[in-house]
Amino acid sequence: MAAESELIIKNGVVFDPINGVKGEQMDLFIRGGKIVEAVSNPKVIDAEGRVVMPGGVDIHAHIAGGKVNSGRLMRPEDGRKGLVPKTKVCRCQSGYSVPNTFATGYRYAMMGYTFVMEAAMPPLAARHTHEEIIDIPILDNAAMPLIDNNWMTLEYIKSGDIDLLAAYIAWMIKATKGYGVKVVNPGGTEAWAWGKNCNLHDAVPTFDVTPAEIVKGLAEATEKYEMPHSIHVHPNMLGHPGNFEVTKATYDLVKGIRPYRDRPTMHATHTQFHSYGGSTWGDFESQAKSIAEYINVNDHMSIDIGSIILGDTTTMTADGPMEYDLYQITGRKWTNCDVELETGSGITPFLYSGKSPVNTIQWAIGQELALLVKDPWKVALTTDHPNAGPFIGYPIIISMLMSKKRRDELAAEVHKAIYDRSELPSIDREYDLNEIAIITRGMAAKTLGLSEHGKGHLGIGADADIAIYDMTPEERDAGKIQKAFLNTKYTIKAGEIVVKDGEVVATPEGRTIFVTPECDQTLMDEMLVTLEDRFDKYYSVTFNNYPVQDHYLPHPYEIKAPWRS
Amino acid sequence: MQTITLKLKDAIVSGVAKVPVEVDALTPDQLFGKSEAEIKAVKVWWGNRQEQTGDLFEVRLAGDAASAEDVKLVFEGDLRRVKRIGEGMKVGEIEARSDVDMHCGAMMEGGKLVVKGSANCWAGREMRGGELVIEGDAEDNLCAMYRGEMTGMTGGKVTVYGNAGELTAQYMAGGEILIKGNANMLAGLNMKGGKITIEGDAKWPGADMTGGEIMVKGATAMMPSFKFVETATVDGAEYKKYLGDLAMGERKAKGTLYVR
Amino acid sequence: MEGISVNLISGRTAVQGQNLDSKLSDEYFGEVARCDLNGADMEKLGVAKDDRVKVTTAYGQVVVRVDQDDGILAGMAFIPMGPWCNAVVNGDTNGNGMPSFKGIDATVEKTTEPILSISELMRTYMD
Amino acid sequence: MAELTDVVCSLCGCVCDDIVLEVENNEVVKVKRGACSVGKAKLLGHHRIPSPMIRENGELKEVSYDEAIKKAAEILYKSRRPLLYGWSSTVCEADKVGVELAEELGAVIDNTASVCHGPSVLAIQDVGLPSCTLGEVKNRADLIIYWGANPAYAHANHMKRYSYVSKGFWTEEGKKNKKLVVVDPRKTMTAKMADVFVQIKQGYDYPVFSALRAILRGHADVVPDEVGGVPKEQLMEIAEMVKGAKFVMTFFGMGVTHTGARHNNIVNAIQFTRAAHTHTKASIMPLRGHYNVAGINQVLTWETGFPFAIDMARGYAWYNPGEDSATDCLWRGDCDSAMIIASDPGAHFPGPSLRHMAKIPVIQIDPYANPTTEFADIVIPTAVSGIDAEGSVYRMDNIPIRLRKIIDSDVPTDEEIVGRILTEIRALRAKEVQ
Repeated sequence: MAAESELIIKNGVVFDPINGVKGEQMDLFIRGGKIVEAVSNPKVIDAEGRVVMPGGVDIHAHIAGGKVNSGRLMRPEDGRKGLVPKTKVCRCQSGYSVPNTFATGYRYAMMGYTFVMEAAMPPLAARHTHEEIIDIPILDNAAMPLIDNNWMTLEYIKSGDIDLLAAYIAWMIKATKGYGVKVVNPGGTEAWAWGKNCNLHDAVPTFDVTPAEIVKGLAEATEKYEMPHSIHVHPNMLGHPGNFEVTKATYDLVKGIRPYRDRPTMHATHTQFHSYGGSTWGDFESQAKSIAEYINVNDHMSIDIGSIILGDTTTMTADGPMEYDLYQITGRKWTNCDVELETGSGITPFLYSGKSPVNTIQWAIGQELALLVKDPWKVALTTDHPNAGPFIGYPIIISMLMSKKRRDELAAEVHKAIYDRSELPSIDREYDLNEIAIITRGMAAKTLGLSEHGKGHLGIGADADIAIYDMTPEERDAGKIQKAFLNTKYTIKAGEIVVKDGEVVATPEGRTIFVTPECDQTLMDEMLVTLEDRFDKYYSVTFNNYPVQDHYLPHPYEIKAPWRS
Repeated sequence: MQTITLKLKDAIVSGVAKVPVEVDALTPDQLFGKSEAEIKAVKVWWGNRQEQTGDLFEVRLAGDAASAEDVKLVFEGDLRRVKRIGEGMKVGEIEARSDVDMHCGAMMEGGKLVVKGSANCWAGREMRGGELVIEGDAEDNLCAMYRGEMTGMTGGKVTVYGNAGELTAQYMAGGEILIKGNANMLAGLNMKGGKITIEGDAKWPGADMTGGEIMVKGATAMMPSFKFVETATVDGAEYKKYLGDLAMGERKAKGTLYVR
Repeated sequence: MEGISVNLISGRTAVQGQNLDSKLSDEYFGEVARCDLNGADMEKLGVAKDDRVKVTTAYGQVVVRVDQDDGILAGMAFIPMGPWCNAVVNGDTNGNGMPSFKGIDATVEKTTEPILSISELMRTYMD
Repeated sequence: MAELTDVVCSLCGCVCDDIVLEVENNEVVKVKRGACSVGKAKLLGHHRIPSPMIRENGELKEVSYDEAIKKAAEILYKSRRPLLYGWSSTVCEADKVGVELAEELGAVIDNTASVCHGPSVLAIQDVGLPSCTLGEVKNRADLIIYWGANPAYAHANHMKRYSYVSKGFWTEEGKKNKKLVVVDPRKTMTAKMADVFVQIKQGYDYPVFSALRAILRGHADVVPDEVGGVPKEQLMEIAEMVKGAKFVMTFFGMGVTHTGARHNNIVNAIQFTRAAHTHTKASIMPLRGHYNVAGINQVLTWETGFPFAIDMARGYAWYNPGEDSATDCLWRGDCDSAMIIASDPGAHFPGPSLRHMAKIPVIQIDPYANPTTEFADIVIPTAVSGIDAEGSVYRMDNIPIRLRKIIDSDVPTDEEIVGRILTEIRALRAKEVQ
């Protein structure tokens, strides 16, 4: 759109939690892609009392990169589920749990989302992640490099050189044009390169450090900078019965560490997979209550729920051993890719069935977490797309969180284990639209440190990313709520109408947001001596061919993270 | 009983390039109740353009039908580049009076489909029900799954009077297949249910099978990973009964293979 | 002239690779318009290195020079991947997308016919 | 005289990126380090097509780029089933425009994988691919298996950089503490280096893999004394080597994809790897041929959902190798024009398929004259990616590397040429709509 073109949205009922606006009828003024105080000669949209929210912000999804594409390549049977012909505006679409890049942009925009964080970028293949992000229309994106199983990290943790670790983190985030520090099964993924795994206090083979030491060290190194986001952690033992104790022990590791600003020191992701009780699949039960209580009494943590969508999906994670375990259970196709000196990944299809007691309890846990954590500013709505289910399932979860009636109806359809091995049926809480706006926008924008950069709110100067849902605030019918959140009346991205009446009408290119941690040069030079040696001896690409070239960020947005004085 | 005759015009296949016509829009259930003019107006794909059925086929109607069950489609002319004949058909009858191209009877759910000649690859792909008769040969991937799927044919009855190509009934889960001739490489690959009878010879039948039954009446080139169980007599004839495929591990090797 | 029946396979070679972008060169011609046979089979045919042989399959025939490679068993023939080998390969892929470039039933016989150049060979597809 | 370092080789799937060469007055004069004989030949350059050409009564006549591009657009625009084939010896930036062109035309788009490792992709779609990056092999692997592959010739740097001969963290002594197994019907250069050479009967890879799986899963008892020309003792020996190794790496080539059960050979090779994984760490990887055949598979997959052999006729991707792969379209005679880019079907397709290519209009986009040129009605020369053009390519292990531009040139790139054809076609469509 022309930089200065103007827009006014009249008569919307606005939910903008970051600015404390809880369903007020008010007008929004837009110029040059930003929210402004007034406009002179605008195009007018009459929202006619409909619900208006900032563009959705997804804190954790797997939408771009080698792992996602291996999932697509491995599953033509998923690809053919989502075939949509090209239109005058849109490219061709495919896929359900692993949609192609175009469908990913369109379908998020149709739900009113305008920012998505790619949750796991293998540094060596970072270029691939960025090449796919270029091909995701409409959305702004960022990606978090995996830095927790890297040999350099393990060596510095072992030697206790947190400053040098911080220098390595800075180099890695810059080299990958990344956003923050992603941690996935710390130590366990390196162990998986030998077909093994690690629990929180096991020693990593050869490197002789424990996952616990890795998490603590990475948190300390990260907080050396004014990083917008804390370390983003997928704890050890994902998906194992009884893992909730490991999960809480992991949370405890960063308790003492002081974040540079008012934000958590750890974001723990897809917590549903880490809230399991029992000791086997036989006595498997929900421990969501225990995890929620921890979050309620501690302020150094934030979580996203990773809620299950019943049905078939494609699981994918850098947690190689976990995917192998899953494939051992199902016997279905299994892809693995261990990445030299850094990380790994596994992919296998999975069917979450309401007939299975285990799947049913997993399904309940995600909702329990959202309902039992009292402060919505501590919890984000995710499905760990596509691991617990595809992102297009978000509206189903929203409708359940907002309607006890809907939950009871669905509970009656799934395995009865939900009544004796989860809390869900006994929870009466219903989310209101303000809370929904928090867990789908406000919380993610604040926790990622993006609200200062215009995301997740509608204050003056914010990005004009806006969702207008085809419902009034009074709507109570779960089915209608679900429908409204699946296809917006309007989605506006940077002031441009991209979705109208549930159809994509424009496909502007989004921006790639990246962080530049600013590290002292002498410290950096000392680290580089070791790093260049590792490249010479052990990497299969050269030091100079490794970093992501600027070419791969056609619309860059840089956030500087100075060293903390 | 209503008979709808669709004769492919010679001009369509007389060019240098034989661009396939795809007739998945032409099944008894979809054409039932339509007038001749309406049928001629039904859009079918010919390469990257949609054309009217009447522009590609000579259309004749005879008789009336009370329901789609009473509708019989007859395809005539040179059908070697006509794909998806009877794809997804639910009821009624289709007769194809020539060799036919790929995906004939794919995802068929019911009714009867008779091919008077040979069928190209993927005949009866992911078939769920109904009856498919191929009076000539069936080429490769007969009654197989779609790429990446782990379930192929789940129901229905298939008879091939000639030979079958490679990978017959991959991932078969149900239904019955009778091959009166030979079956090329890897018939019943990944089979988990249903029954395949091969009256001629077979090469490496039942590889990676975890269920279902294959009977070969001719000569068999065996896989090296099957376990001999016993000599059994089936309708008067003696067979060696094998269990497999042990390459899948003991727990999964629940397929039965009868060979001479 | 008596021929022998062989199992024909094809594959890459170093010199073939070096000339991927210069297939019209003499070096490529010399490398790829070639059939390797086991010494025993060469004796049977009464051919020596660089004699010409005609390779015939159900799908076509081609004349190439012969060379000895005892790394392949008697009863097999190897022609480097390229236009000459493809002159005798089946186009059918059995619904797989991949023609059988290896394991083709062929007969090899001594011949005095000339080896076609690339453009001569390609012309044979045009009439 | 300038020395360039970290130059990336654009020949085979190894994509060696540590090449040092000398450039003098805009020409590569010397390859000092890093490249194998095959890569060196490419970097030193070959004779290029000097000008665009259009065939008039049998003869190719030089024309302008505008004229050639206009004519190419007209041919493709009026086609009912145009085939857009190749895309492997160019960069992903060009491939992306190619996908857009296929969408605009409702064309069939396929790449050289369909006659190379297409069967490997089909196999991955059946059972997945337990694999790793090449550096993992370099640092950890102590048992290397080359099955139906001859890297000594086809990927000359492969063993040195990544596998049997390379030195890494747990393999500082190179091949000293490693074992090499080679399976091939021919005793190749690679086979001569092997600790164990298995001279398998051509076309019998499938049952041999099944026998190995049965042994690894504890059912040696049912395996006959000889399978596919391989004595049972040798199969038992290999199974023991697998069980005893810390990290088993299997590389396979076209000796497996071109033969017998084709893609099911690969399914079984992967099943063998899965069985090995129950005893130790095991990975497997196809030895990809062209330097960016993996890249076009990646681009097609993230843009359309499917890796190759795609028919865009209905405005979305219908994926079916064997139906919409290039060799089949030509052999069946069902495509009515062909645009060949960055590949050479004239040299690498079976004769029966070429007979149809001779009958239809053919557009060739390539830096070099080759057998395909003999069929071409329009020839459009382009820059050589990795020499006078830069861009993304994906190594055989799907690691993305950016090719460098090492000499200046005014020859348009593949991306520019395909983009200009797309623009022409959109103009033709706009005209028709009016």
